[in-house]
Amino acid sequence: MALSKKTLIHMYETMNRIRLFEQKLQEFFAAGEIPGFVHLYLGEEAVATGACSTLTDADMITSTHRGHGHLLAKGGDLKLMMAEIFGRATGYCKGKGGSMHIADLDLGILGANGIVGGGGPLAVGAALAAKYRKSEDVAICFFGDGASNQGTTQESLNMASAWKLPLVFVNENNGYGISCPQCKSMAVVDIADRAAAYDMPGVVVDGNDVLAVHEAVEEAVKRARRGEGPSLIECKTYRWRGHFEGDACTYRCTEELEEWMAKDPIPRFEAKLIESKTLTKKEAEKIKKRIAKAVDEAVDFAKESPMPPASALMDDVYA
Amino acid sequence: MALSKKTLIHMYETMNRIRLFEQKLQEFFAAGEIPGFVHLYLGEEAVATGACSTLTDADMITSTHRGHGHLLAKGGDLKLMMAEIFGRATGYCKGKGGSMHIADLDLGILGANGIVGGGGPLAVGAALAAKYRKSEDVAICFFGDGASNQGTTQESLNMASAWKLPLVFVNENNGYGISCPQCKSMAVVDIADRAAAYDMPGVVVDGNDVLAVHEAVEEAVKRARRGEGPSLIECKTYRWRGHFEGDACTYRCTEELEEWMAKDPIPRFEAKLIESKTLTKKEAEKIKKRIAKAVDEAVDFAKESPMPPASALMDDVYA
Amino acid sequence: MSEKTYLQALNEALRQEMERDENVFILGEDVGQFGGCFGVTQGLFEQFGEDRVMDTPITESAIVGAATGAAASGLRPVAELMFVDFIGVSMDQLFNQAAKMRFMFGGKTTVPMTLRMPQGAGIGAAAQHSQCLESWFMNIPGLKVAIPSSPYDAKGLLISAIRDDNPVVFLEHKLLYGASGEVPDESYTIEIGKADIKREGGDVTIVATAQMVYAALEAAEKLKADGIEAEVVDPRCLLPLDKDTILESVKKTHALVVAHEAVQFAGPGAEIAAMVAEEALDYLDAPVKRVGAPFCPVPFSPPLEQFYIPDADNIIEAVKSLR
Amino acid sequence: MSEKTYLQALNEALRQEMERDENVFILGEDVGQFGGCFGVTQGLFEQFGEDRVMDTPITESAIVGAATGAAASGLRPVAELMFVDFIGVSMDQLFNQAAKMRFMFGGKTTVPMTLRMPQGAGIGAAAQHSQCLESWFMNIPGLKVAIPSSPYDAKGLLISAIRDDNPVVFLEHKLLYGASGEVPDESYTIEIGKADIKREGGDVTIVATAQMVYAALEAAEKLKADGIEAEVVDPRCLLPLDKDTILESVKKTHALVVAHEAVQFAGPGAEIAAMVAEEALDYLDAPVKRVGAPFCPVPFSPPLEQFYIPDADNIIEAVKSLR
Ligand SMILES: Cc1ncc(C[n+]2csc(CCOP(=O)(O)OP(=O)(O)O)c2C)c(N)n1
Ligand SMILES: Cc1ncc(C[n+]2csc(CCOP(=O)(O)OP(=O)(O)O)c2C)c(N)n1
Ligand SMILES: [Mg+2]
Ligand SMILES: [Mg+2]
Repeated sequence: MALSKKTLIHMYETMNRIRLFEQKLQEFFAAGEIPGFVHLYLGEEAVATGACSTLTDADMITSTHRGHGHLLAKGGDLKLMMAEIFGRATGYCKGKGGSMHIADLDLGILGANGIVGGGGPLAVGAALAAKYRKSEDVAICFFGDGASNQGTTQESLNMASAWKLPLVFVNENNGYGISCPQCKSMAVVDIADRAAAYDMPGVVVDGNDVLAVHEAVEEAVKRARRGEGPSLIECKTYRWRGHFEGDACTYRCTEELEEWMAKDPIPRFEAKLIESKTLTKKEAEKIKKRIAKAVDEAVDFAKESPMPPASALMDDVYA
Repeated sequence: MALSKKTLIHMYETMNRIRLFEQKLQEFFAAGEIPGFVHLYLGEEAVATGACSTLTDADMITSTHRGHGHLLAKGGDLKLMMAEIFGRATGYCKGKGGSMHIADLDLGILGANGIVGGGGPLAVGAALAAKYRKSEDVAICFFGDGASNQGTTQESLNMASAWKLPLVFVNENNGYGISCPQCKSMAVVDIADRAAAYDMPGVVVDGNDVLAVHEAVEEAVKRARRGEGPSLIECKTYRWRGHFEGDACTYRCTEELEEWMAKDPIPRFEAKLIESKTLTKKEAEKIKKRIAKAVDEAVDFAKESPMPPASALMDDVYA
Repeated sequence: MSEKTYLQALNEALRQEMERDENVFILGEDVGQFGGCFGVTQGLFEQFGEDRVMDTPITESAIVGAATGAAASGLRPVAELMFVDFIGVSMDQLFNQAAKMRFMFGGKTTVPMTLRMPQGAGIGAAAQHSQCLESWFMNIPGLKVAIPSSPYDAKGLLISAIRDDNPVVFLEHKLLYGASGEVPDESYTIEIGKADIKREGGDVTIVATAQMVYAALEAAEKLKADGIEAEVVDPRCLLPLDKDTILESVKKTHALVVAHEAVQFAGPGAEIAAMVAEEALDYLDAPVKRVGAPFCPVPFSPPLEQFYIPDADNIIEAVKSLR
Repeated sequence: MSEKTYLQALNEALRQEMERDENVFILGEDVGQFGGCFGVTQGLFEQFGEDRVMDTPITESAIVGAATGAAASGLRPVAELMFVDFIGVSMDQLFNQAAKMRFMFGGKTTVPMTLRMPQGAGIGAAAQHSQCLESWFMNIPGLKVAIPSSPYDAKGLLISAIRDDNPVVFLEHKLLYGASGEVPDESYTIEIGKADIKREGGDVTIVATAQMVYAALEAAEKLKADGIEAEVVDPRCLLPLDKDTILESVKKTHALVVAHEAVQFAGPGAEIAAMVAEEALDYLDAPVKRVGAPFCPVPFSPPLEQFYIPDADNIIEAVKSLR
């Protein structure tokens, strides 16, 4: 592990932050306190964490409908996120966006997105802006296995490679687009193989190994910063929950789920950290407790916050 | 040459039919007698001819804005085409479609198309219908190098392969999308390489060699008829004229054009036929004369035909 | 005849048409074993198998285009977009291909396809999953547009849409899936382009669509207390639009309110109001009034969303403003 | 001040804005050395280089989305679609992303991008290259829509569009590129959302857009012979729509004809007619009249196409029918 202790601990914290944040969402959704759709990232924490650990605040990301993990990994504020998902006026989007539309431009978060494949072209724009300004900033586009078929995604891969943009496509292959298994939506097994169609590097990594993700994305990010163009990193992972909360998930078998839950990225990383003496079991518990408390505070913040007033409806339609 | 003499002669006739038909269009467009846009296929005759020579009337094709060659190769009627391009009531579309929208469902022609990449999804539908009916019919989707980047094309490649549809994608790589050279619109050199992204065979052929095109497409068509799914055949070729008539074509150099004109597919094929004693020089001249006459008759037919009456405007909006 | 939900009525229409005609098939995202995001295709995969109930990749252009191409090849596809909001990635195949094909080809083909799409706000799904986009579809020659409000209308219109030789955009309001009403068990059709008077009244005409029909009926009941008898006209289809029924009603009541959930500015009510101002101006005793959503994207937070969606009170207010 | 064509005016606007602000850049198909399909970007590639005048692949979603993403990142892209008809493959990036981003993000971003698109029939380009789609764009909260008729308006509005912090859909009628008029050499802006009265008159208000402004002016000249003085109002922008100027004119003339080339049914004139029927009904002495294209795709054959396109005679007929 060539990474600094600080970075490693930060990654560990991030994964736990996502985990605990989302478990809270699961709880409050079940209790009927969260409106709309909630797509949980539980089980996939290593992807966002590993990928975003290679970025600075000036780097941009585009996210998806399953965006909480990306946003938190990019530095998103727990309270502002929680308040937004609860539909409060104090949330990131003043309650107007909800789970699928959280953004924080100051942190380089160009938004979650309710449209599958919607983020690709926007990421191309962000990377284009970075190149236009002759900066060394890069962008990451997160997208799912389902999204990889969408024409907008493929156009983005092409434009990014034709223009050698500083853009890293991070595919989160969790095996399903809602109920549709990957094998039904495409004939290829490795989405990374599609990189060749655009003459860019394509790499498959274990998406439940945060260090493997970090390493692969780091290389792609460096390449992008050097002006050598985009890459495609496919992270094989799995979502533990249904597509959205409320999905009974009858299209998957329990064995498959159990198999993947056994590959839980957090204990795996934790064990490595403990083994390498980067962290003690006790420190780990302390970190988790601290995060759990922060998440609880975020919930309190959200619940104590007012709903947006009717008078705010027409704000921010135009600049 | 394992092909029958009849087939070979028919291919030779087809190429000449396209050539002479289009030269006539060029002439009449210059004279201001043809309205709208005309995209000529001159120089690319071997692609449509080779590809369509593998099909029956029950097989379907989708065409492009540069469609005259495809339509004629699929059996399109000279008179009805000419009349349509002249905007006459007797044309294929009663004068309502023009060059970019000619169709003949009885011949399996699902239309030229004014939208780049527009034909892909339609071809998927035609192939799906063939499969649904458990027939052995196939479909061919013609598309350009520029069109290969369009999201609709890539979605079509994916859906066809995910569903193992009897569909052959015939890419006409003439090196340019209007003024944009291939190297500026994509990073790959061979569009056939994109087939791997959909786990289908991808083949590059000399698009100015009608027999090479025939052979490659024939294999793909047979594969499709056997239910083994789609293929992508890339035919490298070149358009002699500007993108549309009127384009001064300043973005290409004369040498490039001359180089390709030297590879004119018709004399090349003719020489082979003569060499193999399938055809004599004299027979060749006779064929050309016969076709020239037919083309002239088509012009006469078009010119003598009435324009559509205003009263026809609202016909055929609805069935 | 028995009590069914709007969702059951749609499901029954699909089932009966698939039993009747083997050329009818379904394609869309998660329409198979999953039964569709809202459950409309439940049980059809089990009954008809994967050849006739096809799960697609998440590629809406390919879905709409495949349906169009298959329709031009003689089949009768019923395609589903999970939300109408996703039409943006596939609009070309609908408006430049499916809708224009017959005309461009000089009548050489028919395109008997149906495109089902859930519309509307009310479930906290936010700006990209809550829209009503019918005014776009109305502006596309070659399409037909159905927008049923009742379970009865939903079944009859869907059967008609499937049998129609033109591309029909079939808009279902997601809040209506649970609405129930009497629906015959047997197959029946409702003419596409024929309005239905959901309530008779002589004082004001309220033209309302989809779930706003219920808001209009609620408003009408309340207005009755004030001695105002409203006539509620449900066009049921927006293209073709049943001008005659609307005009006849306005000529009787001399007042018009148009209510829909779509954004008011340049929304579907604009055409209805304009048409009446052209063809029955002299009958109007008061200005035309439109009730529609304000000019902003659909907000996420439930109280804002509720405020955003037009309701019976807005309609009542509009009617009263005419006096 | 000198005589320039509409095309030259647009070109000058682009050049001056690119000189003024290095964040302004152009992207689109064949906009570089080729100068754009209709020539609007001619010479800009030579002056500003390929980093600021970017030829794109034929992928309109990526074009509109890249412009949106770059705009949200602080640049000021001017994207071109070769024909408005191609919006169907890229509508999502325009209506679900660019238009809604600011609202959905709670005001956390601006999207200062301009999307230029030629519209209209008249060159025999047939059904997929001749449409007028402005009514779709009017129905999208978050967008602005400019539709200039004169060279002067074209330059001033394009400069304003580029400087605007919102996504602006900029519709150019391809038949107008050759139209000429006085255009100041220096940079100037025209407020987006401000109508212009192209001709004053007291007997009837004709609201007309794009090349129909010229048809309206021609009609007005002919009507003068019959003693009818028409006022021609050019909204110049459809979103926001300058209701006040239109209403003021109607309150003066007591009669309204709306003329546009777009399909009449559910077209842009529907909103204008409906708005007047709502807000100035009592001022109308006659029914509102709309002049728009018939409800069919644009036909190819020139005589049919000419018959299809509304003209001065149609406007005159509409005005006379009011009496
Ligand atoms: C254009 C579009 N089509 C369909 C949907 C509905 N939808 C939301 S998420 C989803 C599945 C996405 O699958 P994938 O990309 O693999 O992401 P995952 O949910 O597995 O993280 C679908 C079909 C959508 N939001 N947008
Ligand atoms: C969606 C769409 N975008 C752009 C165009 C304008 N256009 C027409 S043909 C063409 C170039 C197509 O290039 P290619 O696919 O290589 O075909 P070729 O013309 O070379 O035969 C373009 C950009 C269009 N018709 N449709
Ligand atoms: Mg997935
Ligand atoms: Mg080409």
